[in-house]
Amino acid sequence: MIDKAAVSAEVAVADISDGASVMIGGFGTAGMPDELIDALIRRDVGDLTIINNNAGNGETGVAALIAAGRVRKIICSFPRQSDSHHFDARYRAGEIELELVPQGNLAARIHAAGAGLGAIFTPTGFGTLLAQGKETRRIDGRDHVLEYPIHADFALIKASKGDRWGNLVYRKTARNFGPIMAMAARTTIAQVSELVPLGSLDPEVVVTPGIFVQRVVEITPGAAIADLDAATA
Amino acid sequence: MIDKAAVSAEVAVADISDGASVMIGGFGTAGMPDELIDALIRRDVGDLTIINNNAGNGETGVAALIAAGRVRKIICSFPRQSDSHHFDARYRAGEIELELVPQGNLAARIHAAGAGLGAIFTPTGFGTLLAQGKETRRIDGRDHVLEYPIHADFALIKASKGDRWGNLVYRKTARNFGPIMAMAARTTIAQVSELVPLGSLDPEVVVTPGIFVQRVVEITPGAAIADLDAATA
Amino acid sequence: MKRLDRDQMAARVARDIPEGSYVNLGIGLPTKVADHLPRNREIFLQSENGLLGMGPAPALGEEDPELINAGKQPVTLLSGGCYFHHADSFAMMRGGHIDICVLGAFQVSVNGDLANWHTGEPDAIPAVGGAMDLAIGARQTFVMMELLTRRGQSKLVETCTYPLTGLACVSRVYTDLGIFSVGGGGASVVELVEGVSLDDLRQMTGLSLGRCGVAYTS
Amino acid sequence: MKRLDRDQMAARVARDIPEGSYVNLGIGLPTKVADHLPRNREIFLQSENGLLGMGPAPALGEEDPELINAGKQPVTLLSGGCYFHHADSFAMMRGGHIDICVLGAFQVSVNGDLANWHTGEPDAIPAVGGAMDLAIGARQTFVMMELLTRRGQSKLVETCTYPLTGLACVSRVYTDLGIFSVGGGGASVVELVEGVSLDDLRQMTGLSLGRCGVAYTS
Repeated sequence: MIDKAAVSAEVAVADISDGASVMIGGFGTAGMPDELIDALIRRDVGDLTIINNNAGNGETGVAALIAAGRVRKIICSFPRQSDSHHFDARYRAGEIELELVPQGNLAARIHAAGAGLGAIFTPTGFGTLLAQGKETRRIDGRDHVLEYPIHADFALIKASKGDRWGNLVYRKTARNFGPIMAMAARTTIAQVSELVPLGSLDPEVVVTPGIFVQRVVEITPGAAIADLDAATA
Repeated sequence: MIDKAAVSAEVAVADISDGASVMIGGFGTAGMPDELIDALIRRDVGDLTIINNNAGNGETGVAALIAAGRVRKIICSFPRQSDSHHFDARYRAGEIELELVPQGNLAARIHAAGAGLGAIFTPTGFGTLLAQGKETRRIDGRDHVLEYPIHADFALIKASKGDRWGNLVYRKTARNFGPIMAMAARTTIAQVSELVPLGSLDPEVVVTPGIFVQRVVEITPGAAIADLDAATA
Repeated sequence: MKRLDRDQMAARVARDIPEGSYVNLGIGLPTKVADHLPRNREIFLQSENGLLGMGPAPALGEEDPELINAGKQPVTLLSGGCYFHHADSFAMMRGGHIDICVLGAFQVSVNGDLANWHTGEPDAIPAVGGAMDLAIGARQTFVMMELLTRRGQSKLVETCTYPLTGLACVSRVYTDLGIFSVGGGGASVVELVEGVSLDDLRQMTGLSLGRCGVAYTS
Repeated sequence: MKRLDRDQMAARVARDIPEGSYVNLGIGLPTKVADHLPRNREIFLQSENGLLGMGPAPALGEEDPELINAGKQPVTLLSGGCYFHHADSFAMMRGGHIDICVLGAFQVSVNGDLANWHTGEPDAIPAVGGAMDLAIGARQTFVMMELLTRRGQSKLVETCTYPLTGLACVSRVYTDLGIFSVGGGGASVVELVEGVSLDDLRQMTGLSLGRCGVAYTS
């Protein structure tokens, strides 16, 4: 019997090691897999490359990972925000590398990785600083930039429900990068608010088929504090 | 108020004219929008370029369109089948042009059109007859072929349910090419087995958002014969 | 000199959005346009973080942290709206499915180049978000901005000096002092704000502005 | 000479598919493998027309024309299976998410080139379907075929003479007369069918076959 359910966030992230590339779902805090990130922070690994839309908000999630000094490089579209002080400080201190990618190219490059494409010609960014040094081509009267897929060793994502085969459904705009990151990472770890019995997800409404998910860990909303207490006890 | 519902298949296809490129959903007969195709056949238009996975099965759908002599060119992955005699005859007579595309490249090229990409490097087909004369490139140790998007003037697809904003859900493997063809055509016409009131489709389970659909026509299963009688009366 | 305030500008943009349009409203000033769309016109607002059919802000206490817009503010979903993932969302944009995108700007050039993501200051931390995708993806890109900086410099310019977001992508510029069409060979005044003359605009911008209409913004 | 029949071949392939594998079974002979997968092993069958978790053929009278496999035969969906569209389906394939793909073949070369879509006859109407995507997409591509043509020619060859489906994509070839590994410098016999010697295979194929094991197929 195949059971992708991990007993805890700790166990789920136990093989993420120094230097890994890690996609982290979420747009702002919606869809951010906070408990998986917390578990990653409790592991003593650094030198990570993080792929996320932002570079952390406030004190939790990606911001906490950056604050803990675990991130060597971040690939994102929108690092600077009113509450991105942890990133800002590390970036200004030259302690973190930034690869800035237009949000749609970020999505397309992640999707290309998941779909096994070698590269894509995208019109976004042509003629801008973010296309400097990149190959360009005029196709059908429109200028394009050649962009390469973004793969990752791991993806940490958050879904609403999941089953033991790794099928996932999401909730509202927390869906965002989850489905495409799941496709692009070698190992995808999903925290779900509810682990449901196999067969309870309607086959027509599964958003992420289990083939893209290697581990599922149930994190009941509100249980995070208890989980943290247990881990530090 | 925006109401994309068309009163009949005839009305829905009324502006498809000579020389149009028309994507037609379906894999075999599953998801084939038979009644829209029948309505197209009843219009006196020819010289069509058809994009479909197959080149017609038996006597209905794409096969009927070919039999009626309306198709100048077909872009597909799997024309030759046990029941593709209408295509076979026209092809052997030199009356129909064939662009043969590996099925996954067909899907990826249609998707690329819908997503506004200029071209994609795909590994499929490298070193084969179907890549002859095409640009190739070795990327990250893997050989790729440069393939261009496939756009179309129209897409005719079949969905299970739709609403007046054009939101669609599909049924089982009848989904196949529908969602990506809807994205790639300038005008997408969906026949749905049931036109449902706005708001009755769960926003989490809509497969094709209405933005990709311009017209919806309700074809209740079993009503096709009555429809035909009315049209010829 | 009389200027349109931000709500008047938003109302003016809203007037030009036909029923049935698929529209993306950028972060900041353009967000205001939503408040001025007439209730009897069905217009589809897309937010690039994965929703179509965006409704107004929720009532106090009804906010859902998992139902937000691109500016990360709580929103609602209209009946008939739906959710999708980021690749599909930007496919809508890049694939030309969005009719109108309304963006803020630092500068717009007479040929429609847009600069709205980076001040170019060497110590600024750059952040682009979806700006570049939005700028070049929509069938029409409208810019909504005050015509002059606080120092009185025109933001409608011959050539952008700030780093570009997209080339030749803007078609229309809505400002507090007039409405301009750009691209296709130069900038023209489409509409004057009452009390502001064409000569005033030529002087303020330093541009040899053409004129397409005689209408006044009300 | 004793040969494995088609069911024995299918059973032998089935034995090499570990629990938890994502597997695509090509049209024709490979479809038979499904009947031999042990019930107590959870294996995920994908069909490229948009389903994962494919179950056995439905009972007579229970067929659903909208629930078919790539061969357009009626199938069922297991509890826990799901549907998706064609781009997602081939993303699974091309993106390396499918562990094992089992295909039929006209010819396989010692370096793993596959020819299975076109006889090369000038008057044949070509049809490729998903063959090229499947051949190069899966992490491992197995071929399942009779070793010899009806005329007694080996289908395991030094160099394919039929038009290629994919280059260096096959890792293992299951035949009625032996199991071969190909690629990475040449072909080797992995397993002999009882009553067939390595020399027999060398003679039948005309290839200088290496030998990786001494096992016999039962």
